[in-house]
Parts: sequence; structure tokens; C-alpha cells
Amino acid sequence: MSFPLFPEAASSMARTVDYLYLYLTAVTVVMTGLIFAAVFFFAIKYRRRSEHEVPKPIHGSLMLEITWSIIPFIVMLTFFWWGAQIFFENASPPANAIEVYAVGKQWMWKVQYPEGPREINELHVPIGRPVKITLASEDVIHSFFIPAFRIKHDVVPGRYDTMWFTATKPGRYHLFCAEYCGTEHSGMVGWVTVMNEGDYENWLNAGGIEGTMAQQGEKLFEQLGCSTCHLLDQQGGRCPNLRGVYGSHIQLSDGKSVVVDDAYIRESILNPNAKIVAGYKPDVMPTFQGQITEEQLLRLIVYIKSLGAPGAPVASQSGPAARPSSAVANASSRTANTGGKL
Amino acid sequence: MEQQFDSATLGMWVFLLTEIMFFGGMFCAYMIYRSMYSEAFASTSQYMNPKFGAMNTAVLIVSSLTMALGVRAARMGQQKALQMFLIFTMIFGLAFLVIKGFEYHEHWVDMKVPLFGGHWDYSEAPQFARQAQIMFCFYFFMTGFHALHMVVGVGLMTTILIMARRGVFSKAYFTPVEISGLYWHFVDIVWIFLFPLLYLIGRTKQLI
Amino acid sequence: MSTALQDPRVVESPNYLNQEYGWRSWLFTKDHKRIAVLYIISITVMFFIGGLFAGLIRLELLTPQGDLVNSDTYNKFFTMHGIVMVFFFLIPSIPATLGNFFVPMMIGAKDLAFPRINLLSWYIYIAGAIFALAAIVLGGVDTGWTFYTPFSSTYSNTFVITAAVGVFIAGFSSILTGLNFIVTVHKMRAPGMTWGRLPLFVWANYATSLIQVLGTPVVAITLALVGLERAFHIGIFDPAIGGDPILFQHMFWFYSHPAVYIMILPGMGVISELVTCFSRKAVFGYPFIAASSLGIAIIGFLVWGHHMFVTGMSMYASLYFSLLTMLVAVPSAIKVFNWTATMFRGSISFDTPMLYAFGFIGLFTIGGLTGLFLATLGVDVHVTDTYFVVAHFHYVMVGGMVLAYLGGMHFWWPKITGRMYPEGWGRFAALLVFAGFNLTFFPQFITGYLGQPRRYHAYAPEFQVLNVMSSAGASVLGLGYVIPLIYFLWSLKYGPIAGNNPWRAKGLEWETTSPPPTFNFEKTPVVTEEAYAYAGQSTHEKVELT
Amino acid sequence: MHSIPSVRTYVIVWAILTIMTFVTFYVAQINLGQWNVVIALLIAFFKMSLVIFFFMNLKAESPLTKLFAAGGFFWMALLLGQTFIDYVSRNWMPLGKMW
Ligand code: HEA
Ligand code: HEA
Ligand code: HEC
Ligand code: CUA
Ligand SMILES: [Cu+2]
Repeated sequence: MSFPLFPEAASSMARTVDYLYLYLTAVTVVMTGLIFAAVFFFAIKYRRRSEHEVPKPIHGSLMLEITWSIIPFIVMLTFFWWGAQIFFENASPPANAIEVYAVGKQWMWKVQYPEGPREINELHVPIGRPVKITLASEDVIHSFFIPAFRIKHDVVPGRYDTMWFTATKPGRYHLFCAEYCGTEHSGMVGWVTVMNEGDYENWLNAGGIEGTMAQQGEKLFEQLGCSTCHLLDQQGGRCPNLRGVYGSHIQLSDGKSVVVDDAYIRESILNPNAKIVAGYKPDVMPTFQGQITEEQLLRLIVYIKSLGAPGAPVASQSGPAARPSSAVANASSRTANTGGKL
Repeated sequence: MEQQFDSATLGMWVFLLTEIMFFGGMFCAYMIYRSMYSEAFASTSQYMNPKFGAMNTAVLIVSSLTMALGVRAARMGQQKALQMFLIFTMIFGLAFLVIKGFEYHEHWVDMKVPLFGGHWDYSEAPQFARQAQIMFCFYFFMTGFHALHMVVGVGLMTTILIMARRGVFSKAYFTPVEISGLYWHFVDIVWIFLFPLLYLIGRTKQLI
Repeated sequence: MSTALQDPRVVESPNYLNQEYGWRSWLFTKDHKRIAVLYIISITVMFFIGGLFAGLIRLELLTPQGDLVNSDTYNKFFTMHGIVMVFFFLIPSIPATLGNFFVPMMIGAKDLAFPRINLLSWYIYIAGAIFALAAIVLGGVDTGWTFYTPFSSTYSNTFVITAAVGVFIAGFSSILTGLNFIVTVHKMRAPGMTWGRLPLFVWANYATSLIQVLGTPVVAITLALVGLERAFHIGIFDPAIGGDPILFQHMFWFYSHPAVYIMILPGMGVISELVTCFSRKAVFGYPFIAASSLGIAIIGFLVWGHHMFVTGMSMYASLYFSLLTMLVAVPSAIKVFNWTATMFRGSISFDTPMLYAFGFIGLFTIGGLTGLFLATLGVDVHVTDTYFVVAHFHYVMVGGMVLAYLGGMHFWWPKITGRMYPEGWGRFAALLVFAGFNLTFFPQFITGYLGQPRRYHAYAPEFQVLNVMSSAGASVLGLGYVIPLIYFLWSLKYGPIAGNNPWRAKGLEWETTSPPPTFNFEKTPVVTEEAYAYAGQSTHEKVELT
Repeated sequence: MHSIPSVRTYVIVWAILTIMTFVTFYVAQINLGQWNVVIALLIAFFKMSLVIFFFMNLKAESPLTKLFAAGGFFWMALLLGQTFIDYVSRNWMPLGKMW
């Protein structure tokens, strides 16, 4: 009968979280120990010896009250401070992170790599390199949870969420869905495989039969008819040229300006009328709501991202080096239509 | 008797706390969406008829006045005046509901009712169609709950009126009048906020 | 049960039980004591229904494969376990039973301020319970007790509306109880019963009532919105047309976090009574315990976001809520320390209620401190939605509140029924509950940190050992609950007559006969001393043990 | 017992309320940008205060009742304010490691 007390620690954050957890545990053990000890000691020492004894009252002590309010609070502030450090680190993906896209759908995880491979309920990552996962949901709220990395993030429909980690130890680790999402919630599990850099490259190259994500996106761009309007080698016309828009500020017809990021592109495709680019008309672009899955959306976004400056050759045609540039990767926002303009 | 009176009044105020939070929940959700989609929500203001809204505000304020005067009459032991003011209050309350009914009818004709099988068409401003639907739902939900409170209020007034006719009240005992009055004024206050929030804000933005 | 209660040979003096007979005298009663008894019966039924689901959950989790029932059924089990336990057992548990019975007596009043509203609140509770039970019988609900959108509003195929209506209705019962208590405490105190002399149980119930009145309407309206969304597909929480599912979570937790304090404050009040009585000593730091109840009630409204750290809420909001959550733990700490200090140089006896009080102090401390793990941002990211959370809240809700409820029931049982329960069995059951509880829920802290997600019907095989321990503990715990049920019923007929004040406790409720007469006191008592004046000051003659 | 306000007081209050209704109605037709919202809400608060203090006679109630009335609005502010903390700051830049 043996079981571990800690899950595997396989990411750069894992040990930090464990240390904080140990610190919290130590405080808990000490405090609980003190209180238990006091209760037991008093209970035995001052046990009732005769039915008629009446002890002298003690009404209180201001000094004690202050002490046992202030000291625990200071201890709690240390929890808060350390916890917030970790939390912020979790929220700031490094600029050079590899991008992976994951879509939660009742009840499976669909993972796509910009280089092309796609998989279900599996995630392959290299050791020692930061990986940033963009999360989307097709239906209800799910939660992407990798215990060995001490990390999880809810996947809320209607928006993009991101999380990141750096794996540190090769092996296979659990991937769980941690937010209740219906019948097979407990079946929405999979495996994360951490590989050495070389193995990872081999694995990537073996996978992408259908071309890179940008190429798949380009194909979709043709199939869905986007390309009939959005001509890529011509300025002006009925529709904006999508070359070089990603990451740029564009002017809207109501005078505001927005940054073109994942969330904005998603909204432009699903609800084109919500924000109209200055100089264009509403109601020209049809909505693609209901005709396109979250995975396809991500492919289109990666494709649009891969379009360089206006006039430059389409990046996806220049070979597998279609990894999005880091500056662009960083601009992707954490919120989609829920963020609004507050 | 004094303590009775005090308990009932305090109880009513505590109940109104509950009511504040009840409407507060709706206001909260409404305000969030309103600030998230201010343009869309402004566009729906074009379909609100602020004349109806203002008229209803005026009607409710008059009913609040008659209610206050009714409570005053009860305090002074003027039974006849009390009954008269109660009747006025009820009339104005009902007038409010009738006007509201006309207004709902207008929305129905305009195809602005996303409930009940979707009598719904927002092709005038398709870019806002989705969020406008949310807005109209809030509109019907909030005004509907308010109207429900009005109906309960009119029911209360009827009870009080019957009690008054039976001569239950006196200069020394009028607690039910007093606390029904508090309720009535509260419902008035809710409307005082619903009116600008639903009808007025965003009117000047010409989006359609 | 009622026949024993009504047997005129059992209770000599005229009291609330033998004043009138027949079911009508119960169902139309306006006596707060009889209403409390009605509540005790109803919530006990609900507790065992909830417990039955808990048993089934633990039975399923004996093996990792999920082979007892299918996943849909399992999802219904934990949902109905949560809904029944939270809304129909724990929230009304102490306020509507012991609070209903003793708040008026402790302040020297004849009844609550609005006896008819009190009865109404019980009927509303029953109506709500009928909807909830209907949802269960018709085929169940599978949303989790938290009703998260858009799953509950769009995707679930179960009786969500029925269950939500049940909770909605039960909410109003809770509001009315709270309203009644607030007015009663303000307006019905006996002469001399100043705020500084109120028993701490009354303070705790007063603070609870504030939360009930201010919080419950918001969850009611939120569930109404979910119902509307489900019925009409209007899109308020539907992201496809711009609704925000996270807004639901904000509004749900605005109530449901403060609600966890509805579920602990009355228990803390009970513990204050128990610790003083069984140490026979004035409470240490009275003003601080009293104020900390109000402090918890108020600050409790500032921390709800700690349930949403990984939902994609703004990180600034997470920061805000995490910090304030640390703050809300301070008043709880004050209470724990003051109880401990009260025992210092006391005269401590080990009667059953005190055993429960010991259990409460220990288990609540562990539960509360693990709450701080969850409030710590970096740790919560890992443990949220795992069994760590499940362990945390069972430590506070079962280890805390349920133990306090049992302790209070034992403490006041002689007053309520005029009979003593068997002390030996009482102590045995208390130890059994304590042991069973820890065996059930301590392993869950470990599986939680290892990463076992909650609401899982089947789990990874390496968690099995700990889960078997947990299931074993649950059966001990279940036994520990059944024993008191049996001996309480037994004592109605065979228990020794208790006398007016078997514990030689302080407090107005002990100065009247057991069971109390219909209007509680022969004549309105006049209070001339502080609460818990065990060492004299008393103007009343001490009652000897029988 | 509370003093009983005169009919005159009530009528004056009613008159102010009605006038404010017209004011808010007409001001809403003028484009003042963001100020439209502010003014509309300020007028609503003003009207509410009149109703509470005079019609509901809070003026003459005990401090306790006043506290409860104020509490209601305070709690509503908590609900709105803290929910907005999230929505307002959602699009702010994330803080880095060394905040
Ligand atoms: C009775 C009910 C109850 C009570 C009293 C509490 C009390 C507390 N809870 Fe708990 N909680 C729940 C019931 C309760 N909780 C439930 C039901 C859930 C899950 C809901 C769901 O998702 O289904 C939950 C979930 C929950 C979460 C969200 C977890 C998640 O989903 O990720 C958090 C996060 O902060 C939290 C924190 C706290 C804190 C800080 C307290 C504090 O009030 C505790 C304060 C007490 C102490 C701290 C102990 C005494 C102090 C001392 C002895 C002093 C010594 C201290 C130091 C030196 C530091 N709780
Ligand atoms: C008041 C609150 C309360 C109480 C008292 C309990 C009591 C218990 N709970 Fe509860 N629990 C919750 C509130 C509560 N729970 C909530 C809010 C959730 C979250 C739900 C959600 O996720 O939505 C939860 C979830 C929850 C889970 C997690 C399910 C999951 O996430 O998949 C588990 C698992 O072990 C569990 C176990 C238990 C056990 C063993 C008891 C024991 O204490 C109960 C013991 C009692 C009995 C066993 C009954 C008495 C005995 C009999 C009637 C004899 C017959 C018995 C049998 C035939 C077995 N509970
Ligand atoms: C019938 C014409 C038409 C089709 C088909 C079309 N679009 Fe558009 N698109 C437009 C017009 C016109 C605009 C500018 C007005 C606006 O912002 O809605 C636009 C704007 C956009 C924008 C915002 C551009 C910017 O500069 O900010 C994106 C992104 C976009 N479209 C992507 C797509 C994708 C992806 C598809 C296919 C799935 C597609 N469009 C199909 C007409 C079209
Ligand atoms: Cu997906 Cu749980
Ligand atoms: Cu909480």
C-alpha cells in the first residue's frame, strides 16, 4: 500500500508551487498543532474535578486579541504575495514560446500544431522550451489541467484563453478536463508526452501530412470563399487586404481603432458586422457562424497571421518555417468578444 | 402597540433590502452588458418609446403622492380621505399597467419580442442583432418583474381598502397602510431607475 | 415520533408539546418551538436523502473504472447530493431549527416577531423541497450544485428548471427566516437584555440573517435568468450571441460565497455556547467574538471571486479577491483563539456536546487553513476543481457545521424534549463521527494535490488506495450519523427526565421548564447580568442536577 | 410618534419629481456624449432620495432604519462595483514577474 504525496514535477513551475504548498502545509501543521495541543492540554489540566466547582472568569485581553489578529494576517500576506508571484508568472508567456492550439469539445481535446500535426487527447511537447497553448471551446466550459505541470486554465466558449509552461522532464503525464462539462467529463482525459528536442522535431515532421496549419488555413480560405473577396495581391476594392494586418492597429468606421489579434479575427469571421473597418460597408461579408468549427477558425487565424506585409509572398508557401513571429504571437489577446470596450 | 408598529415597519424595510438586491442582480447583469455592447444597446433605445416611459413615470409619481397622502390621512385618522386616496392610488397603478400593455403591444407589432416563439426581427441594424436580442430580453425581464410588483401592489391596495372600509384602522392602528405604502414607493423607485436606463441613455446616438 | 411526544404521561408540566394535540395543531401552529420541530424533522429527512447520494458516490468511487453506475447517473448523484445538502439541509440546519427554537428564548421573548411568517417560511421550504425531490424522482439533474452556464442553460438534458425552481423557492424561506430574526433581535429583547449581553449564539444568528437577506435574492434572480435562458434561448449567457458565461459565475458566487458563511456562522454560535457551558466559565473576549460574526458576514461579500481564479477573470480582479480572502480569515482566527482561551483555567467536562465542540475546533481549523491554500493564487491554479477543494469544504461543512449541529442538538435536546439522551452512546457516536470523518476526507487532500479532478465518475488507477480509504471512512461516518438518530428517537420515550437545567448552564432558555411552556416564560424575564456569568452575579436560584 | 408632514410638503415634493421627470426626458434628447448617462443617473438618484426621505418618511425614521436603507444601496454597490472590477480590467496588459 504505497502512494506518493506529490504528483510528478515535470515543469519549471512545478517545484515552485510545491515549495509554496509545503510552506502552507507547514503553517497549517504548526497552527493546527498549537491549537490541538492547547485544547488537549487545557481539557486535561482543567478537567472538572467536582460537580460544584466554579472557576474564576477571565474576560479577555486586548493585547492578546491584537496579537492573534495581526500575526496570522501577516502570515497570510506572505501566502498572498508568493501565490501572486506564481500566478503572474503563469499569466505571462515568454515571447519565444512555441504555439500550440487546443480545442475542447464534449468530450475530447483536439490539439493542433502550427507545423501541421493534429491529435486528439494527446499533447506532445519538447523539453526545455516554453510552450504556449491557445485554448478554445466548441460548446461548454472545460478546463485544461496537467497536474505534473501544476497548471490549469478554464476553456470558456466564445473567447480565447492562453496558458504556458516549460516542460523539464521527459515522460508521459495525465491531461485532465477539470471543469465539469457533462456526461463524459471524466472521460475527457488524455496524455501529455514530453520529448527531447530531437525526438520532438522528428515527431513534428512525421505528422503534418496535410501541410502546416497555415496551409490548411489557406485551403479553407479558398473553400469557404474568403479568397473571392479578400484578394491578397491587390489594394483597395470591396474588401480589406488581409496581408500584414495581423498585429497592426486598424481604424474602424466608428472612429475607434483596434489591434488585430486572434479575438478580433474570430469576431470578424463569426460576427463581421460587429466591427466595420473604416472605408468598407457593413453587410457585405456574410457571417460564418455555424458553418465553421473552432479548429477551423484557429487555422484561418494562423493563416492570416502568416500573411506577411502587403505584397510579400505568402509565408505558408515558403516552407515549414511558418512558425509565427514572436512579436505577433505576443499580441494575441486574452479575451474575445467578452472583453468589449470597457 | 408601539412595538408592533415598529416591528412591522422595520420588517418592511428589511424586506425592501431583499427587494433591492433582487432588482440589483438584474441591474448588475444589465449594466455589464450595456457597457460591453454600448452601441448595440444604444441602437435598441430607438425602439423604446420614451413618451410612454415618461408618461408612466409621471403616472407612478402621482400614485406615490396619493399613497403618501393616504398614509397621512390614516395617521390623522381621516378614514374617508384614506379610502379615497387608496382608490386613486389603485387607479394610477392600473393606468400604469395599461400604458405598459400598450407599449408591449407596440413592441410586438414592431417584431421586437425575442421571447415566445421569437417575434423578432432586427434587420434594420443587423450588426447589432445579437446583442439587441439580449437587451430586449433584459427589457422585458426587468419591466416584467416590475409590472409583477405593480400587480402585487394593486392587490395589496385592494386588501387595505377592504380593511379600511371595515373600519379596521384608527388613529392608533394603521400599520398595514404604512407598510403597504413603503412597498408602493419602493416599486416607484425601481421605475425611477428603469426609466433612464432603458429608455433614455443612448437615445442621442443615431445608429440606425 | 409524534406519539411519544404527545404522550401526556411523559411530560407533566404544561408545555408546548402537550398544549394541543393532533396534526392540525402542528401544521397550523404559530409557536416558534413547534415550527422548529417541524424543521428538525424535515431537514433530517433531507440530510439522509443527501447522505444516501453520498453513500452511492463513495460506493462508485471504490473502483477506478466507474463500473457501478454509468456516468450520467453518477453526475446526477453528486449534483443532487450537493443541492440537497447545501440548500435543503445545511443552510436551514441551525438557523431554522435551533435558532428558531432558542433565539427568542435566549433574548427572553415569547416568540419571533412574525410568527405567521415563520410558519410560512416552513411551508415555502417544503414547497421548494418538493420541487427538488420532484427533480430527483423525475430523472435527476446533472449540472453540479453550481449550475454553471452554458452547460446548465443550453446543454444539459435534465430537469434543471425544476431543480432551479426548487432552489429559488427555498431561497425565499431562508430570506423570511432571516428577516424574522433581524426584527426579533432588534425589537423583542427582554428588559435588560442589552446588545452587550446577548448570547453569542444570537449574535451569530443575527449576522447569518443579514447574509440571508442581502445575498439570497441575487442567487434567486440568477437562477431565474438561467431558467429563462433555458426556456427561451434568449442568449443572456450564451457566448454565441454575446452572452458571457462568466457573468453567471460572478452572480452565483456573490450569493454562494456568503452562503458558506450562512453555513458556518450559526455553528460558530453553537460552539460559543458549548465551550462556555462545559468550561463553566465566561467566554474569553466576548466583544471580539460578537464583532467577528458581523465582520465575517460583511467581509464575506468581498471575496467571491476566489472561486474563479482560473476562469479567465481579469488577473487584477483575482489579485483583489485573493487579498480580501486573506482578510476574511482573520475574524475566524479570532474566534478559534478565543474559544481555546476560554478553556484556560476552566472546569472542563467531557459530555457529548463538548466532544463535538472539540471536534469542531480542530476540524474547522484544518478546513479553514486549507481554504487559505485555495485563496493563494499560485496554489489554487493547481488544486482548483480537484478533490482538494472537496476535502476543504467537507472539513468546514461537515467537520464544522454538521458537528456543531450535532453538538447543539445534544446540548439542547433535554430542553427541547424534556428527556436525556444516553450519554455513553452519545460519546461513542461522537468519536465514531470524528474518526470516520477524518478517514473519509483527509485522503482527499492528498488525491487532490496529486491531481484527481472532482466530479469524476472514473479516475486514474493510481488514486485507488486513497479512494478506498475514503469510502471506508464514509461507511463509519454513516454509522456515526445513524446511531444518534436511533437513540434520539429512543430517548423520546425512554430517556430519563432531564430537569430544567441538566448542564447547569447559563442563559435564559435554561431558566424555564423543560420542555418550555408555550409562551416560554411564566412572566417576562428581566436580565441583570452579562452572558455566561458562571461565577455568580446570578439573581436566580441554581437548579441542581437530577 | 413621528411628526406628520403637511400636505404642502408632499405636493411640493411631487411637483419637483414631475419637473425632474421632464428635465431628464428633455436632456436625454440633447447629445452630451458620456454626460447623458451621468446626468440621467444623477437625476434618478435625486428623485429616489426625494421619494425615500419624504414619501417614505425616512427623514423621521429611527437611525436604525436609516442604516438599513443605506445598507441596501451599499450592498448593491458591492455587487456592481466588484463585478465591474473584473470587466474593467480584463483587457489591461498582464503584469509581468516583477510587478
Ligand atoms: C461552511 C462552509 C465554508 C467555509 C466556512 C469556508 C471558509 C473558507 N473558504 Fe471555502 N468553500 C466552501 C465552503 C466553505 N468555505 C465550499 C462549499 C467550496 C466549494 C464550492 C464548489 O466549488 O463547489 C469552497 C471553496 C473555496 C475556494 C475556491 C476553491 C476553488 O474552487 O478553486 C476558496 C478559495 O479561496 C475557499 C477559501 C475559503 C477561505 C479562505 C475560508 C475562510 O473563511 C476560512 C477561515 C478560517 C481559518 C483560516 C481557520 C482558523 C484560523 C486560525 C486557526 C488562525 C491561524 C491562521 C494562520 C496563522 C494563517 N473556499
Ligand atoms: C452540507 C453539505 C454536505 C454534507 C453533509 C456532505 C456529506 C458527505 N459528502 Fe459531500 N458534497 C457537498 C456537500 C456535503 N457533503 C457538496 C456541496 C458537494 C459538491 C457537489 C458538486 O460537485 O456539485 C459534495 C460532493 C461530494 C463528493 C465529490 C463528488 C465528486 O466531485 O465527484 C464526495 C465524494 O466523496 C462527497 C462525499 C460525502 C460524504 C461521504 C459525506 C458524508 O458526510 C455523508 C454521510 C452520511 C450518510 C452516508 C447518510 C447516513 C446513512 C444512511 C442513510 C444509511 C444508508 C447509507 C448507505 C446505504 C450508504 N461529497
Ligand atoms: C462577400 C465578401 C466577403 C467574404 C466572402 C469574406 N469577407 Fe472578410 N470582409 C469583407 C468585408 C467587406 C470586410 C470589411 C468590413 C468589415 O470589417 O466587416 C471584411 C473584413 C474581414 C476581416 C477584418 C479585416 C481587417 O482589416 O481588420 C477579416 C479578418 C476577414 N474579413 C476575414 C475573412 C475570412 C477568414 C473569410 C472567410 C471565412 C472572409 N473574411 C470572407 C468581405 C468578405
Ligand atoms: Cu470537459 Cu470536463
Ligand atoms: Cu468561497
